[in-house]
Amino acid sequence: MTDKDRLVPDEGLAPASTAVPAAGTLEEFTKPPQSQWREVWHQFKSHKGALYGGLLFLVIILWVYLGPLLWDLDPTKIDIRARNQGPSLAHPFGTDQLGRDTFSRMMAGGKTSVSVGITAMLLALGLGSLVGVLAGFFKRLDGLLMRLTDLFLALPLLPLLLVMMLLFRDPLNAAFGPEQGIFILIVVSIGVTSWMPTARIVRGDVLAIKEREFVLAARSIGTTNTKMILRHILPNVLSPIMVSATLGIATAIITESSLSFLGLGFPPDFPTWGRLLFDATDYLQQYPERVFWPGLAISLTVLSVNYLGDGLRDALDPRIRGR
Amino acid sequence: MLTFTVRRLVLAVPTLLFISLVLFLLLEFAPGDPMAQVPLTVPPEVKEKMREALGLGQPAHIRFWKWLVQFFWIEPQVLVDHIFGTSFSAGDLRVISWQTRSPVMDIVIQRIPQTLWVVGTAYVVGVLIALPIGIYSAYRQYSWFDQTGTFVSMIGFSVPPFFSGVLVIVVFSVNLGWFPSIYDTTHKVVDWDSFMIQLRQMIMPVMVLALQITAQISRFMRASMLDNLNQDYVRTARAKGLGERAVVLVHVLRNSMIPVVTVIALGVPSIFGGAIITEQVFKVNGIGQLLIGAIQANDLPMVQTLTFIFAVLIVLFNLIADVLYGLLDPRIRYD
Amino acid sequence: MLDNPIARIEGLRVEFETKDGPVVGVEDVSFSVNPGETVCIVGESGSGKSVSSLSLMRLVEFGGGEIAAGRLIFDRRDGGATDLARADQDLMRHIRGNEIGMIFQEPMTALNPVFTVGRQLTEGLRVHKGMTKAEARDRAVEILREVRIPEPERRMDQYPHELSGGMRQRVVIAMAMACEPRLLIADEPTTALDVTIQAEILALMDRLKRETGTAVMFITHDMAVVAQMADRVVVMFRGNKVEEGPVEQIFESPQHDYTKALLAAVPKLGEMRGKAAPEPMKLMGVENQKIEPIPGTDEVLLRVKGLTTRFAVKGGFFRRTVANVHAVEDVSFTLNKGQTLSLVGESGCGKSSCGRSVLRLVEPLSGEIELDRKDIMSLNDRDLRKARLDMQMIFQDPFASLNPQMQLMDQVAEPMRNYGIASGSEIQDRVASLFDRVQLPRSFMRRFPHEMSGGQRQRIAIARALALNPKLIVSDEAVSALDVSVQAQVLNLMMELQAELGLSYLFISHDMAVVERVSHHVGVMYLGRIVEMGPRAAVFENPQHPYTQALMKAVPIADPHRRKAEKDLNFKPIPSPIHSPDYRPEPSVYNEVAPGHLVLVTDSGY
Amino acid sequence: ERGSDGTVNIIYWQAPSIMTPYLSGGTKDIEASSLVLEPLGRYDPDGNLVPFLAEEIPTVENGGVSADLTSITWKLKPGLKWSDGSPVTSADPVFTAEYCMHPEGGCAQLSKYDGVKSVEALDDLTVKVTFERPMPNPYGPFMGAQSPILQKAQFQNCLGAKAPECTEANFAPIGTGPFVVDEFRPNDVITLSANPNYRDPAKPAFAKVNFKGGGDATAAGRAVLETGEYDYAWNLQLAPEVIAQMAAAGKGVPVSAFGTLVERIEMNLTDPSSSLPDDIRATREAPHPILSDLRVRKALSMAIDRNLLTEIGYGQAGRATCNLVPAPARYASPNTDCLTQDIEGAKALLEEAGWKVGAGGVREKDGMKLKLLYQTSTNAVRQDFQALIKQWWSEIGVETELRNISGSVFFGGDPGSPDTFQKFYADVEMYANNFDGTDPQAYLSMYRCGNEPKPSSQWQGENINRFCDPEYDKLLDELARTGELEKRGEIAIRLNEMLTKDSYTIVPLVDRGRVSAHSNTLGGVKLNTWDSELWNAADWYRIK
Ligand SMILES: Nc1ncnc2c1ncn2[C@@H]1O[C@H](COP(=O)(O)OP(=O)(O)OP(=O)(O)O)[C@@H](O)[C@H]1O
Ligand SMILES: Nc1ncnc2c1ncn2[C@@H]1O[C@H](COP(=O)(O)OP(=O)(O)OP(=O)(O)O)[C@@H](O)[C@H]1O
Ligand SMILES: [Mg+2]
Ligand SMILES: [Mg+2]
Repeated sequence: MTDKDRLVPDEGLAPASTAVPAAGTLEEFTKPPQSQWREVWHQFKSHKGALYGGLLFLVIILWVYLGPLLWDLDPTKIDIRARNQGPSLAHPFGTDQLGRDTFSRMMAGGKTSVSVGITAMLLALGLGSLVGVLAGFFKRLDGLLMRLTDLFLALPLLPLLLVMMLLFRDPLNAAFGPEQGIFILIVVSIGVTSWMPTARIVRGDVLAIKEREFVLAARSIGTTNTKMILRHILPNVLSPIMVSATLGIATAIITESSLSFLGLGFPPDFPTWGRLLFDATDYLQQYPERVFWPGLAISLTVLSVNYLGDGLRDALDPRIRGR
Repeated sequence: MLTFTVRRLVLAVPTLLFISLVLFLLLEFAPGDPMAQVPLTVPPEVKEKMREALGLGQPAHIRFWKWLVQFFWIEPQVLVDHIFGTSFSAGDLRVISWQTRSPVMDIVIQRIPQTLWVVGTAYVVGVLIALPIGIYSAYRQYSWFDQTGTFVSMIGFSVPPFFSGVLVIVVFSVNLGWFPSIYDTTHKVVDWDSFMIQLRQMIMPVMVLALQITAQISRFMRASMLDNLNQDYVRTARAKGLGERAVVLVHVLRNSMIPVVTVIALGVPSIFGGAIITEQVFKVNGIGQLLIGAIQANDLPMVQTLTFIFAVLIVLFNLIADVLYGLLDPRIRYD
Repeated sequence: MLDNPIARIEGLRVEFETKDGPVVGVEDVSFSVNPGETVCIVGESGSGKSVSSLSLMRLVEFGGGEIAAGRLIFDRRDGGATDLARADQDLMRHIRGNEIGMIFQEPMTALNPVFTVGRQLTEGLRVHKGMTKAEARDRAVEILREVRIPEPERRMDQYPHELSGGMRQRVVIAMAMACEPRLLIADEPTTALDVTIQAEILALMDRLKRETGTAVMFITHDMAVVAQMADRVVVMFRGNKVEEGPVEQIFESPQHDYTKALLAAVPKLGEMRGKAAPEPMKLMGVENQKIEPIPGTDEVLLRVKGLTTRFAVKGGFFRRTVANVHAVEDVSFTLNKGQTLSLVGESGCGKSSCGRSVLRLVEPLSGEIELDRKDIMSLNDRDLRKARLDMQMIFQDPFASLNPQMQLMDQVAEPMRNYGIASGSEIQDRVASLFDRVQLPRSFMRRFPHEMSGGQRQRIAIARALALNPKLIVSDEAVSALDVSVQAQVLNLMMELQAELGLSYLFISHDMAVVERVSHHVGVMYLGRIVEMGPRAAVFENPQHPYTQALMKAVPIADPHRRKAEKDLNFKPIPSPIHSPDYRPEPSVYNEVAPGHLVLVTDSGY
Repeated sequence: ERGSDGTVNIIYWQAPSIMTPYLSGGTKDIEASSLVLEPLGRYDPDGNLVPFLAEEIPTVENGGVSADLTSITWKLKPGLKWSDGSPVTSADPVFTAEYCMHPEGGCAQLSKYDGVKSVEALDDLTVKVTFERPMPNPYGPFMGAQSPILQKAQFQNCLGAKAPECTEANFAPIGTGPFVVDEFRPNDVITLSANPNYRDPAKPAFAKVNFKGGGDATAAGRAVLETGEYDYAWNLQLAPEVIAQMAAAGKGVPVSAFGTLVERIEMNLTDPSSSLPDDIRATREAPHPILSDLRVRKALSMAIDRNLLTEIGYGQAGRATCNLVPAPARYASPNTDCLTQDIEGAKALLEEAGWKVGAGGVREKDGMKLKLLYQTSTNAVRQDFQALIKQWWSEIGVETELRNISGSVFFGGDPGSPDTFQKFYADVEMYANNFDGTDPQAYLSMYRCGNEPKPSSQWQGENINRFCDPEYDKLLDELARTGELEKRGEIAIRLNEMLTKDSYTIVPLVDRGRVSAHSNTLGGVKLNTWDSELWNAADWYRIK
């Protein structure tokens, strides 16, 4: 931001005496208008929280996806002689009660937890926002969709999941193979059972935004309902959605772990952060470090996503942008 | 809006009936068997006899109808009898739990006090802490307060109660010995001392639950406040010479409440059933524990009744939220 | 004392941080305001008038601005001059509202949408004057009455969105004046007010000034108002003060080129006398400008019959309907292709509602609307959307009608994208040329609405409506926030398009001179009804209805020597359009005094 | 002295939901009600029969059991009183039998009355039970915690379909035991106080019992061993090191005892493949393509190191075993062949069976991979076992897919669910089972041909492996006819070996003991796995 970048106010406007578009505008025009997204990105980059959050998130992703390439101990490999060991060079995070290497289990678990967390959150968010926007925007759908939301809120989670497992486990396994099939099943079950709060929140906000005058104005220029939602409504309800997203990831990771107790989750020898944390809780007093790692990993992931979300929110808010 | 409320209340009846049907079908369809907890030493023929005695032999639609009659017709009569000492319900079969063979509603009523004591308090405490945190974090965005708040609430939210609960028990009960690790549901508060005992046994579960609630609500509060802090009317309010407190707490807050009201209203029904894990960890044995126990034991009448009560609360509180929207933001129109 | 200025701005410079680096909102401005004096600030739209006044209130900081240099010396009530630029916010809190009152430019967004008018009005009183609830309420009702809001008790319990543009503006005025500040900053306080009420508001301010010695800093584009009100005039241009002097001197011997251009562009009532059709304005410095009358055609484009629109007034805890606002009551008119019908009338009489009803942006209760022989009332949503390709609206409050989250370029391009009339780079080009047409620099294309001045936003709204080349444009106070020079250009642009493309306008305005300039026909509305309608010449030169006559009399003249005295104006209480739900109004019956010149016979309440 | 020791706090991490064993088969309910209700005789910690309400245990020798084994005659102790003060008479046992045998009652302990023809009161204190056929083990009715005596006066209106309506009685039955219910909060807390009419005026030492239910085993253990809030915790199924750590706090001690509970792997002898039609899948019509071969089953068993499993999963509370019936000594086979792991031997056996190592170290035969689905219920120890066994099996070239299913589904008999242990839509599964009392006849009879779960029986049945051997059935019949204990022992051992050592249909892993814990100040605890753990609560006292 040097001095020469400074703009003089309103150089485009000439008094009536020179009432043609002033020359200044032409020169201005040589600077091509950037796309809004480029600009959001630009803003995002300069947001400290978002930057650290993004970096941390990247590190986590790299660690869980690329880490196993460098640290190729099999997470399910049992070494009974090395049970319950503390951190050492051979096992940086120690081992568990069967002598499995916690470090590689953390990475393997992270892969599952992060991908389940993010996909399930996206699914829940997508569903929730869709239902919320439709219900808030179309009066006709409101009653129906909100009653549907009530219904889903009322359904007890466990039996619902059991039924889903009953209905879909085998077909999905057949169609996508056991691992992929279970992944889909888990993501869908978490998504399908956690979109309701988002829907209600979004709907509430949409109801209020809908009555703003710019929506009326947009209507008068022939904006179709779809475009209205995408351009005018959604960007203005983004911040609760962002919050739901960050909270959603945490919920999804934890929910995944409780699914495994129903037999709906991944096979028992498949580590995930949630399960590692749960299993380690019994050993809290003996081996506190064992709860520490998965707990830390989940918290860091959620925290990083939160900062990412904050950054994105700020980047998308034109009133904050540019400051 | 009165007509809106009335219409919604009227509409709630078929909605709830439909929900009860869906619940019933879901439970019917879910795998599981009330005999799951009977030891394997009991032979299958005996189990079959026990199932029949529970009425499982009858076709599903008859059982559903029976439940409807029992819940909507007989139980209210029992209530009336209870209050006025009449005897309308004498001889009628109430909704009976399969586990305990006793009327479901009696158990539910028995559980309400401890649920309210612990989960209700936690919710109120959580909300009361969350709102100021959210507001101040937004007002001083990216200050150290905000950063700490974000950090703590995110950690708080991402640590599941099955862990945080055990952690506080290990720290405060086992190591420090300050609080009991097991909640005494029979404890009665009669005087100051017994109140202190109650307080001591409540503190840990309330802490664990409130952490989650606070984390969630404060995040929504903060985001929503941020959306409104830069609006023009805030400038107007300042131009009037209002103190920052009034500007933020009156003008911005009211405009920011809609998403928060939703979250709070959504949370209220969960007071009665959402704190399953925490209740279990601290042995509070409230309604959440009742539900999870019933699900595990496949006690269908109990599960059906409890989930239906939740459904009623959900529908009710969503209606309240909707009415509140209208009151908070006069531009929202319902009719 | 009197020679001690109450506020002195010295070398003010304000910068805004934007993504393209700092933007200078005000470059270097110095002037002062003395007690009991009215200083009018005129100038180009976007020249930094609002920013200067916000700086004096130290409110620019909350909008992303920064006072980069300069001093703002304010003479406190208890003596002692303070440099506000360095005052802390605690002190400012005490000064704001109490010693300096401010009327904001855009009244819709300036009011908190979720609180009643009464609540917002009484707040300041209770803080600064320590009044009880009841006292504050009484006082608030009193001020509302002073700013001529009909039925103030009832309005106290209404929400801002339920008021007309002018009423909101008057609420904001009332709010600023409530505590009888020593310095009143009025940022275009009368843009949305019809001339009668404008006159009354001006009179009110004048009285305040005289009686309490309040100094007024008056920002306006309306040179007639300047002539009426000002003691001294400050002319601003591109972030600088270019000229300052007593009002007579500015009007009689302007020094700076810009001032001269400005004065030349002022439309004057009566200029069109004798001309049959409207014609573009002569612009200073434009050579071989074609000035040709625009006759229009006789072909009917829009026919409106018996249009009635009502709003429910809600009350009680459950907000039940307790009464109806009869905003538009049995209105009928026709508008020919290539012609302009202007609606004038008192603030709150239903002009905007009428315009919105025509587009069915608010659902009329009953009536017929026919556009190009298409029955608009019977269209379903999809067809209605198609029909809107032919009719567009420029909203009265530009800020509220722009999406705060969208870049201006996208907002202007949106209608074209919606109807798929252009794509890709073509859109880009068309948006750019629209920006040129409304005199906005192309560099503004990537800005957001809140980064613009009031007039700039209004031009965006105009560009957006023009984007589709519609057949009918409902322009609701489209040029009220523009300085006269830009206004002249925009008006010329509109007329040019009319001549070229045969556009028709439903032109809603309170500026009688502008109306006279642009219209073929004029309708005068009062309390929801058209009380008089006819060819422009007939209505302007031979007003029949008493309300029309009062309106004409109240038009201010841009000449400081011909100020209207307060006693010239006859203040008549304004009847209320709010009636209980079972009220049945009579139909409108007209008397044709001359061919096409109709005068309402039914009792209109005036 | 009665009531002198204040309150004893007991915690069961599963909360009792009812106070009569007849309406619920759940262990928690049976044990809770044993504080109040008593049978005529109980088993002691060594599995011996001891009289409680009866004068003595009737046997053939003392003439209480008829020589042809078709009837048993019990004599009540004289002067017994119910907790409400009314006398106990022979009408009460007679009524109890009527109550449980009522066809609409859904009595959970009906099998205890299996074969009973009539129960009659010979006089005020004598009850005679007549059987339809000779019963080598006539101690079904009125013996053990499962079959206590109800008070006729209280329950006489609760017969059959009316049973559930008697909430009052079901929650607070009048009994002869050391305590009476003050308040019963289903699935939560029971408060009891000393029975004023208990037959021994000096007992019980405790005036009150606070019986808390709910939570999990860890919490229960912690409450007794670490914080000392509770005096007695039931069934601490926890990893050995966790228990050890808790015990180190010094507030209490874990106690353990062994019974007949055996954790085992069951081999599916039928084909669970989902490609088969529903009425064939996992029925005897479709033999298992891999596990039908004895050598494979044996190899799988040989690859397992039971001692290690025991050490990791149960520590002191487990013993590696090769037997389905690990106790009582008379019925337990001395077989210990399986206790040493033999990976090489297992490999050789698979080679011999034609399974050759293929791609990725997984054995193949005729294009089929040696791949097994191994399911069990959700439980931390079981999942560790799964992981270990999977590893061993992979060492011998067997690929294993693991699955865990929540207990309420796995052990529930819902024919609609694919995941019940009866349906056995997997190749191998693991769970634990035991038998009541000391006689394994009924237990061994489960593996009778035709007793397997199948579509026609709504997938109910106890022969989970679908084992079918005419020889076995013949021996079973012989067992049912034999009254002589020596002989019975021989036959039972033979039967046990046919299922385990000979055929490897059932692969026993661990004989699971019961671990409970009591505080250092609670005296008189004698852990009993043959009856209710609280069987001698009357003798408990506070160590001062
Ligand atoms: N928040 C902002 N960010 C960037 N630029 C701004 C911001 N607010 C105002 N500006 C710019 O500062 C300049 C002065 O604006 P200001 O609002 O003072 O104009 P004005 O004289 O009041 O014009 P008008 O008569 O149209 O209201 C304009 O060029 C405007 O674009
Ligand atoms: N949404 C609404 N709810 C209730 N009343 C409304 C609403 N919109 C407008 N009104 C009322 O309708 C009447 C006419 O309003 P309208 O906006 O049409 O006035 P107008 O002629 O445009 O005035 P102005 O010149 O001040 O803008 C006013 O009394 C106003 O209070
Ligand atoms: Mg301005
Ligand atoms: Mg208007």
